[in-house]
Amino acid sequence: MKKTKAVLFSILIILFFFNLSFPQENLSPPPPTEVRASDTQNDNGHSITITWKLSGDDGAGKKNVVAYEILRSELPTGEFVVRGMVPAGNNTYQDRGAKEKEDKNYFPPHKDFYYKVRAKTLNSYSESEVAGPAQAYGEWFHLGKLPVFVGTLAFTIMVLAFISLARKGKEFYVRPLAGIDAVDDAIGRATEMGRPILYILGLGSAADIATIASFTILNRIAKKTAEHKTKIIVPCNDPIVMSVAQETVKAGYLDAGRPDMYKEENIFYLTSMQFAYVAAVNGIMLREQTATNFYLGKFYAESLILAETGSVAGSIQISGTDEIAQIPFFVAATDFTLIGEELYAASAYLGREPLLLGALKAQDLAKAIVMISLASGAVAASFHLDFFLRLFTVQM
Amino acid sequence: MNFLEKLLALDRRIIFLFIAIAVALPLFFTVKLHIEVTPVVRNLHNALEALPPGSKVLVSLDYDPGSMPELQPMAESFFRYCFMRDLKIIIIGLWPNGPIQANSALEIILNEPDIKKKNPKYGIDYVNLGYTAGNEVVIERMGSDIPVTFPKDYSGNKTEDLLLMKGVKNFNNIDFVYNLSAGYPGTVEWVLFGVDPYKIKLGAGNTAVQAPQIYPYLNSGQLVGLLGGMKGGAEFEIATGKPAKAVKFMFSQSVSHALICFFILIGNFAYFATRKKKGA
Amino acid sequence: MRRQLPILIVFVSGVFMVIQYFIPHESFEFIYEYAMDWIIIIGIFAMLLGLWSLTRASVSKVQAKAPGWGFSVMTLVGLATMLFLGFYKGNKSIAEGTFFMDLFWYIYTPIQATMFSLLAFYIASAAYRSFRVRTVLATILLVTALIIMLRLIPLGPISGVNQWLASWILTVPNMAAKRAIWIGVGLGATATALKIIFGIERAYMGKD
Amino acid sequence: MERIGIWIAALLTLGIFSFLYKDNPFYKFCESLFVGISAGYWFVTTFWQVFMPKLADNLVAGRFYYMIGAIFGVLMLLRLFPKIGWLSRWSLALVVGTTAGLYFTRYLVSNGMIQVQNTIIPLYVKGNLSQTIGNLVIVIGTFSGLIYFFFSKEHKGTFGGLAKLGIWFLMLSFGASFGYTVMSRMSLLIGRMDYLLGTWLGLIR
Repeated sequence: MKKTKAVLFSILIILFFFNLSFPQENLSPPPPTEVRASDTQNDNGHSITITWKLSGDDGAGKKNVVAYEILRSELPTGEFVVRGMVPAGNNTYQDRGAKEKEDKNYFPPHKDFYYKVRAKTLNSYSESEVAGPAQAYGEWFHLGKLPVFVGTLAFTIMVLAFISLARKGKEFYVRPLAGIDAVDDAIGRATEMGRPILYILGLGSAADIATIASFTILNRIAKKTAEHKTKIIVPCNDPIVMSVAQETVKAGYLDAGRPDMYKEENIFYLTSMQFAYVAAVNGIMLREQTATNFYLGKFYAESLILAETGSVAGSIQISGTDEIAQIPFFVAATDFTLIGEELYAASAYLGREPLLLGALKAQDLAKAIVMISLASGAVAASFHLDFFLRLFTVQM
Repeated sequence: MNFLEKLLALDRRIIFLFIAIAVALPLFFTVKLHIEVTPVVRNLHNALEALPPGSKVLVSLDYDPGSMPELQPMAESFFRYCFMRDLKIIIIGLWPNGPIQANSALEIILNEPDIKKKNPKYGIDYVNLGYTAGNEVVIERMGSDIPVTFPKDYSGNKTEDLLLMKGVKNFNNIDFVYNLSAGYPGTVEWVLFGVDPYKIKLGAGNTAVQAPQIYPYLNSGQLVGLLGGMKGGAEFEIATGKPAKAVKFMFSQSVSHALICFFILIGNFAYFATRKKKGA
Repeated sequence: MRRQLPILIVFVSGVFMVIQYFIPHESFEFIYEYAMDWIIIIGIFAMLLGLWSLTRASVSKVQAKAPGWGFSVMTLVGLATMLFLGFYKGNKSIAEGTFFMDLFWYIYTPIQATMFSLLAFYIASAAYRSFRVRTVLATILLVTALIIMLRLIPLGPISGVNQWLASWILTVPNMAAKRAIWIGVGLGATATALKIIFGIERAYMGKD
Repeated sequence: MERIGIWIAALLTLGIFSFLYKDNPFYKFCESLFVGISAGYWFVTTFWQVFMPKLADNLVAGRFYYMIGAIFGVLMLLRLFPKIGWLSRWSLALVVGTTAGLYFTRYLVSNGMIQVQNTIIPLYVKGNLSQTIGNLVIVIGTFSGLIYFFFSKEHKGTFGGLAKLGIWFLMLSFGASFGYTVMSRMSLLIGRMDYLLGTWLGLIR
């Protein structure tokens, strides 16, 4: 069916030119009816939506309608120009344009427009009555995103509520996490061996959430290395990340009361290109004989190159990323891996700051809500009830 | 240290050596492996077979040298197929390197004896319109006007002057779109900005890493067919009856996969054997 | 000024970005587009910081005649060559066919492709080392990996069953686990974003 | 030129491969050259492809709101001067704040709501046993996986059992991804071998 439609469609294009010279009025299909033009909902204000009832020969009658053309004019009796075309069977069209005034395709808002729809067969056409006027205007709230709005509010309230509970001194329990317990041992090992610690923040930018979570962890680890008087090396692949890492490590040394031991040249930039960066880090691992390697942040294909080279050097390795595709390689090749969400939790675990632990509790509450919705939603869906599904459905 | 213990703590350089051999050696042989054509590749092939000779096929190469091993054989086999079937090829790239990759694939295909006999001509049988910046916006603009989006071809000729481009205004004049993709922008954008609004018929080849993300579009019918990784490329070559690079490379794949499986098995054998000894 | 203003900037810009998501109106769309461009522009300026750090580190290694200082010279030479070639002919310096692009094609590209291809070796050695039937978890890891890898090896009659099993694993239990990780990451990341916007997480700001 | 280029490319390829045996001067040479070339390449291309069109062209066209970005950019550079370096925090704050706000909704929607939406599926599909089983496995897997990520409760008893099931699912998924990725990694090596043996040495066609 689809195939025939496409073939007809391409023939139409060829015959289109013949059609102009041989109008055959007696063959024209019944025109589309009930044409309506109105502002497109939930948009920036540069589009009008046109709907119509299909021609009597589209899918029924002679079944020879192949497409609809949508025409626009600024006056009901003015010259109509073609704005677009849709294949037969469709009954809506969004006439869209650019929002920049200097753009050739600019669509002015708050201006009257008239539309008509033309039903086309291979060699004839018929036009609907004129619809309009309609104006395009921008909305101030996207109704399709209401579920997200509710989610945003609810989650924000949960996080703030738990944080204020924490401020009031409520203590929260969190279960032990293997990767976290290993951090202290790993730093201790480097101290015993008298070898440096390598900390890799990944390939993310300073604005990636995973990188920011990693900064907090770096801060805690820097404090511990300062206490142990162990050298920490942080090669970076983004200049802003480098700047932030310098501040973070410095703050860690301040917290430990040893600002004098901080050496800026140990937190440096190499290059922003993925594999050149990896080549250089590989070299650092083998030449500096790092005792402990941390890989925490955003990682891509390089994850396994780093982890295997580190294992050749005999380093203890602790990894963590929210990049799902790379977790398997970290799990296989490093000693401990913080999987996905555990990376975000790690900063709260290491610092034991009540405020950060509070946010962790809010995450757990949200997770419980998600799990309950999941389970009850699936049960409801088995009985063809889609209430839960609609709660989570976002229209873009 | 006895043999088993040595095996257990095998120097990884021995594994490296074996892998290198397992990949390199099969390249010297042409072995006809049995490769079954999966439905997703079969569907793509069927859709192409349904195109009458003279149909215009748009090929978008959206990758760079990093993905060459997987996608270049797909580009070559597709060009070969089009020339053999007399389908007209219009090449573009959403990645700056795409049109360059196309040229190096064409160089090889145009020198094959079967194709030489057909003697395809630039501007009549195939054109390379080059790269235009703008990612998915390029697809959107092509929907209204292809010659405006690509005013000149790769070598600087005016697009309007190319015989093949006469009468090609927008997607309505294109019979099939084939996209080779290694990420963004790529197949996802072609589906969202080409298939959905303009109802183009789309087939795609993807890197193996990328392919699982594309599967939902196959199930929903937005995508006609998909070649996933080197294996998909090999299946397409089998389907078209012209086994070439991908099929040849698949022999290396099979041998190296088998080698890794073998290593895992002997590693576990050594692990069990030494543990039993310790237990006793 | 030193501590409070940055926290305020974070709060205002963060809240704006959250709000604009819900407002389709073009006035917000314009500010959003500018903000995204500003971020890119800041990143470009920061590149100079990177070049400065790299150059300073290499130069001081050369000056101190530290071990391997000759290699630092190579880095500096590579960097200087690319910078010179990339600018000396204005915006035509990086067109196809220039010496700049030759260096890209014959030095940068092959090294990059080779570094990437090292993964073929490392994926084998990692599999050998860690896929042992030590624990239940390691066993699950091993067995699924084997099933998936065997799909590329002709096994006669078993192949059909294995193909089916491999694609079932990829589309069903694999999907379930990935969704759990995705949802967890989603909650963790949104909570972290909130902590940043409200100034609770501020280790990245450093201290005076 | 092309022949020389291929020779250089092939030798550099061997230089990187030599690292697999052990760290050596040949690798160090390739590595340090690579770092320098790549940093330069990245700077030059970003300058011509991003800086010029995004900033210079817009300023020339009189769109002065781009100056705001430039001012924050200059503030970033003040890090190089210790006394006024703290001003760079303003730029940093703008970058982090903006993207945190951006990621907040992005993660909430694509990682949270859409995934939940996709997982609310019927547990029983009439007359289709394989889909019924598939759906059941997906819901149970996602549910138990989430239990594993629960931080507030120790993994004991029934809860611990479910968490264990969750980690089994995770491991199964990791094994599958690992096995699946082998093909694309081997493809990369095949590509390099093809270059060395074919393009360079001409041993294979």
